Amino acid sequence: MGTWTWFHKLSSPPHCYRIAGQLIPWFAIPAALLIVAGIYGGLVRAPADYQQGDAFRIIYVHAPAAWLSLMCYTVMAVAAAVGLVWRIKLAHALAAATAPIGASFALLCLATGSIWGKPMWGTWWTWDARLTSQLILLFLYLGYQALRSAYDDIGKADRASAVLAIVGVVNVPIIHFSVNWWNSLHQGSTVLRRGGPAMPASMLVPLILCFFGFTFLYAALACVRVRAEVLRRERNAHWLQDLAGRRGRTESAT
Amino acid sequence: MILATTAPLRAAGLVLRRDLALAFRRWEQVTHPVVFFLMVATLFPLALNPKPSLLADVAAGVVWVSALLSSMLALETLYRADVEDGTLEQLTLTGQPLALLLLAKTVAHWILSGLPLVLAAPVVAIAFGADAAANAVLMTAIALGTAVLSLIGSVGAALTLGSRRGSVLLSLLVLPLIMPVLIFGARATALAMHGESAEGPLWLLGALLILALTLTPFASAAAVRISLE
Amino acid sequence: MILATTAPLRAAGLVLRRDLALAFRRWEQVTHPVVFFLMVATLFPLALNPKPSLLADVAAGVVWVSALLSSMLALETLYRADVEDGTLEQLTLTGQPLALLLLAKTVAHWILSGLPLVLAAPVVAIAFGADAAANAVLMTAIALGTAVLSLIGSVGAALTLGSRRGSVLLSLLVLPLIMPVLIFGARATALAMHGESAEGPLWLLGALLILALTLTPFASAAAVRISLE
Amino acid sequence: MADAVDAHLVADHLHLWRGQRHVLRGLYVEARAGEFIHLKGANGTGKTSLLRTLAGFLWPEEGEIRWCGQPVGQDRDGYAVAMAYLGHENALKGDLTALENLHYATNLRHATPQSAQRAVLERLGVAAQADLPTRVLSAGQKRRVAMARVLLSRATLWLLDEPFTNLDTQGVTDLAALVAEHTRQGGIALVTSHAAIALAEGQVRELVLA
Amino acid sequence: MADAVDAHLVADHLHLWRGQRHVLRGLYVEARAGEFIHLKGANGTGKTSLLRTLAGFLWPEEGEIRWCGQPVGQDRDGYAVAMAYLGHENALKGDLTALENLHYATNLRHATPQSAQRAVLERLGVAAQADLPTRVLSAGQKRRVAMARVLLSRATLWLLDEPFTNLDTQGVTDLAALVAEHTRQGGIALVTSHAAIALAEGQVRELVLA
Ligand code: HEM
Ligand SMILES: Nc1ncnc2c1ncn2[C@@H]1O[C@H](COP(=O)(O)OP(=O)(O)OP(=O)(O)O)[C@@H](O)[C@H]1O
Ligand SMILES: Nc1ncnc2c1ncn2[C@@H]1O[C@H](COP(=O)(O)OP(=O)(O)OP(=O)(O)O)[C@@H](O)[C@H]1O
Ligand SMILES: [Mg+2]
Ligand SMILES: [Mg+2]
Repeated sequence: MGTWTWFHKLSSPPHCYRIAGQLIPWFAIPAALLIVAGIYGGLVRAPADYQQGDAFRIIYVHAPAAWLSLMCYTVMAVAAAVGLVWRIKLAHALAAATAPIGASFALLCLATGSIWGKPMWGTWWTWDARLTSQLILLFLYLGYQALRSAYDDIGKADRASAVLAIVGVVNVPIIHFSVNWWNSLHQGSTVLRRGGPAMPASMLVPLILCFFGFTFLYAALACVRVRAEVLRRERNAHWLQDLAGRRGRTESAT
Repeated sequence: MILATTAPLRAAGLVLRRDLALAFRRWEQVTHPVVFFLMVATLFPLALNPKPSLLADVAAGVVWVSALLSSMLALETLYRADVEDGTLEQLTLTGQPLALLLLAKTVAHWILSGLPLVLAAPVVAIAFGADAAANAVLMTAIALGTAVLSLIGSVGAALTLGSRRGSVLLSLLVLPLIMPVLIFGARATALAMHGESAEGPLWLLGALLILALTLTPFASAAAVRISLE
Repeated sequence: MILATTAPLRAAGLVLRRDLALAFRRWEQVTHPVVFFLMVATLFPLALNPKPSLLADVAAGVVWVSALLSSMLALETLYRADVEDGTLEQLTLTGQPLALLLLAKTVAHWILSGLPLVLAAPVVAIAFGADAAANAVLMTAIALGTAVLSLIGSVGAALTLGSRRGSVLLSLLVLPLIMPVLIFGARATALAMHGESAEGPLWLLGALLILALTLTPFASAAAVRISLE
Repeated sequence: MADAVDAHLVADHLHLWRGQRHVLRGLYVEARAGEFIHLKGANGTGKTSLLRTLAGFLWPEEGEIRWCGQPVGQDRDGYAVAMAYLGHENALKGDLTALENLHYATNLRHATPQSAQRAVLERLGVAAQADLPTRVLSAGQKRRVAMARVLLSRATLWLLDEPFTNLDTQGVTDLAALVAEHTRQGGIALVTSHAAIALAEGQVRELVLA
Repeated sequence: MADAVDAHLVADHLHLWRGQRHVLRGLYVEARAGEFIHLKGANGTGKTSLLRTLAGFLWPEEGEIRWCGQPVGQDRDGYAVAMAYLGHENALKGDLTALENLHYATNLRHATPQSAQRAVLERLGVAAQADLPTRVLSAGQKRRVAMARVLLSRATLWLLDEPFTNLDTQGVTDLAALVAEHTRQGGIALVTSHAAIALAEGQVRELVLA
């Protein structure tokens, strides 16, 4: 019972708006530090690859973006499920806030992959299983957003898109394992594989730094977008008018 | 409290029979999915350079893409008419498990749009110069694949009910979700055409079907309730 | 007798603007035909054996079939909504030439469903490994081809208004009529990809467009009047 | 309504079949400028069929419709402009606001300033909903917006199929008065309605189909 | 209506928003076995919204609906079976005949012999149309067939949204009498209608939304 009151307090819109605002710097600053460190380590400190030369360095954007695009979808689906089952609006807000971020990561992965593919495979694009399934992940995100925008009522959009997100989550493992299931042109798992990463530490450490940097970046962006979502949903609510009134008064006082 | 005295399974049978009766009332339309399938399949040779070897190479792909598109096109009408005339509203008020009634509607959809393709697919494959030995596998795969599609599509169709632009939005939602069906299905067909064992992908298709059977009816029911709000 | 004081061309402009305004009221939906096009194009490589050489061979075919299907799917909504809410009835009672008003609706349909494909087609062609030099021809051909399709499709859409099963019946009517478009279009594209002159088929496509422009609006008007009975 | 003075509608011995059913059997209706005709009749007696025939959507098997002495087939566009038809459907686009709906509908016939459109919405009691997408309006509010289109059409002949459906009691009285005003100014109105139309004796002529 | 005696519906301080509009503001409605409630109110005051909330299609932001003392969420199926809802749409398949429509609709709840279905159609004055596809029926005839479904539902609680639309005068009287009979036998009816319901004093309770 005690945890429940705590839970509901946290998920109340004014509380959540405030907490999300306070969290932003705690995510944004580590994100900046980690990404800078990772990029420095990756572009300057890591040795050039014996096969690929310097071209491989794009991995420091490519792989984290790819992982994050998958993680975002999972987060979105879990949040949507929570929102649907317990009727928690905040969870829906988180799902809605995550979708465009995840879509951006998917797009970034596709773009960097293409740029990498040109020197490596001599083509911008091939129809190989992993590449195609990543493209389809982008389509899933687009479908989710299209469905949301087809509804005028936020509550309905939340619940309908939640069903879609949950049904679509089966594709995440398919994308991840596609390289193992179909022999493809794309690199097999090099980091998350049985028997440990197949990469020297000087290459691996920056990659891990970048990954956590991207994760914090996602968290910071999600906080910003959740705040915007809360504002959109609660535009008639009293606490907002109170908040705006207080701001207005302090502003006019100064 | 009085409860519905009709057993749930009997109710589902009634829904299934109603949908079939409605379809056969305009029986020419029962043939539409097949004819659409045959036509899309016909378009390709027209658009391609008709080298026989090329056609045989693309046979599996063309059969699968045409079958999925044809079955998907028919999806749009799965619930829309029922919403517009208020029948779906009444279905939710029968006191019967909604997921079961919707499953019955989906089965009707598959009988009308998937089953005919099972029979038509070998014809197209042979016309494209593919080896007839692969037909058994092709038919099994198409049967399983269209069934999964009907189930997943039923969720998509229910989700798009609340919005106006049906068919295009529906494809946007459904196509990414049925990608695995396409991959396994085409793979099974290709393997069989090359005389290899297609068991692996067929089992995977079967697994997908069981997964879809257990999950999608509930998702559809939830989506229908949302759309009626 | 008083006559309508609005000039016919102004009236057509009004209808065109209304349809565009309606589409952009839900502007994300404006992107649906393109996305559908890209998705169908994506399905093929999944279903085919992804040998690069094979893909390049089928590029022209896939682009054309996907473009026609995408544009055709959007056709279904051309008149249906207007019939259901009674707007089409009112259009026939404005005292303006009905053929002109329907042409305006068809032009709106092309702007929304054909024009975006003109821009998206080269992207798909390149992703399939086709030669970028053919792009100018491809874009011209797709522009002409989708315009003819919109015009012919408008007749088909008007003819199927009276029946319930829209999309499938519509495809059955329209597909055979647009076969020439597909043949000439794919041929022009293939010629250009092989570095040869594509002028012949392009002129033929242009001729088809002029023919369609002069005939189909009247056919559509007649079909609409019949459907309202 | 420039030359509404000699407005004159004759439906001359119409025979209409719907499927197996001979719905109109040699019906003769005549309406002169200034007449308000209330079409009555039990369910299924053919009121809707008659209005749709007069509007030109259905073609009678026999008989002829004449507008100002001329068969309507001879000048279809002229007849269309002289007529406003309100069917069971409201002909509103749910995604457009009430005002936009009026804009696109009325300007197809005659240029109509927005102020006039607002004034009519005001008069019909839906001024507050003028800028809402019509999809969110209630059933009665939609009917009122649809009626605004008829008022703005500058047509002489009004064919209204159950215009009072879904209207509240005040709405019914107001609308009846509006139609009566139209006929007093030389217009013609044919209105189906199952309820009695509450207007002074002699203002409305009843025509009962059976 | 086995245990309709203790039938009892309470809508407890409902708050419902539709878009920007606060339609129901703490509405309290109570209906006991035997009550015939006539919901009135100008256009757009929320009658349809109230009925759809009671039927379980809309979820109120606040407040609760109780059926026989229990919140309806607890036994959704039981509540659904106790209730019959007639919306603006008739829920008829145009390609099926009136009888087939009734067959598929009513047997989903309780096995109903065809003779009973014919008898109800007879009673509602559409026996002649029993074997026609409903698409060819007139507006009022369709409404009658839809009402037959309600009569055959064996439900205690009837939620009827403007059931009199398109009915002719005789039809309105007959239907009102049928609903009154249902309530006399222990049923409950909530009926929206803009027109007055012509029944003896005290048989109908009016509830006006504003
Ligand atoms: C458009 C083209 C590309 C796309 C869409 C793409 C997609 C992906 C995806 C989805 C992942 C994450 C998979 C997972 O771990 O579940 C990934 C990881 C990776 N990609 Fe790519 N990729 C592309 C091109 C390339 C190229 C050209 C290379 C280099 C030859 C490359 C090398 C890698 C590496 C090394 C990883 C990390 C592998 C691991 O440990 O999982 N990618 N890519
Ligand atoms: N195809 C058909 N086959 C048989 N009967 C038909 C067909 N089409 C219409 N009818 C019948 O024609 C009659 C005319 O219907 P109409 O809609 O004109 O009646 P109405 O007077 O407007 O009735 P209401 O008051 O109910 O609106 C109805 O009895 C209907 O059943
Ligand atoms: N999304 C929305 N935004 C703003 N207002 C809305 C929205 N949806 C509904 N409304 C308003 O809610 C009100 C309730 O409509 P409802 O259909 O319940 O009324 P009603 O009492 O049934 O009216 P009628 O007698 O006309 O049928 C209407 O005034 C309508 O304009
Ligand atoms: Mg009628
Ligand atoms: Mg209402």
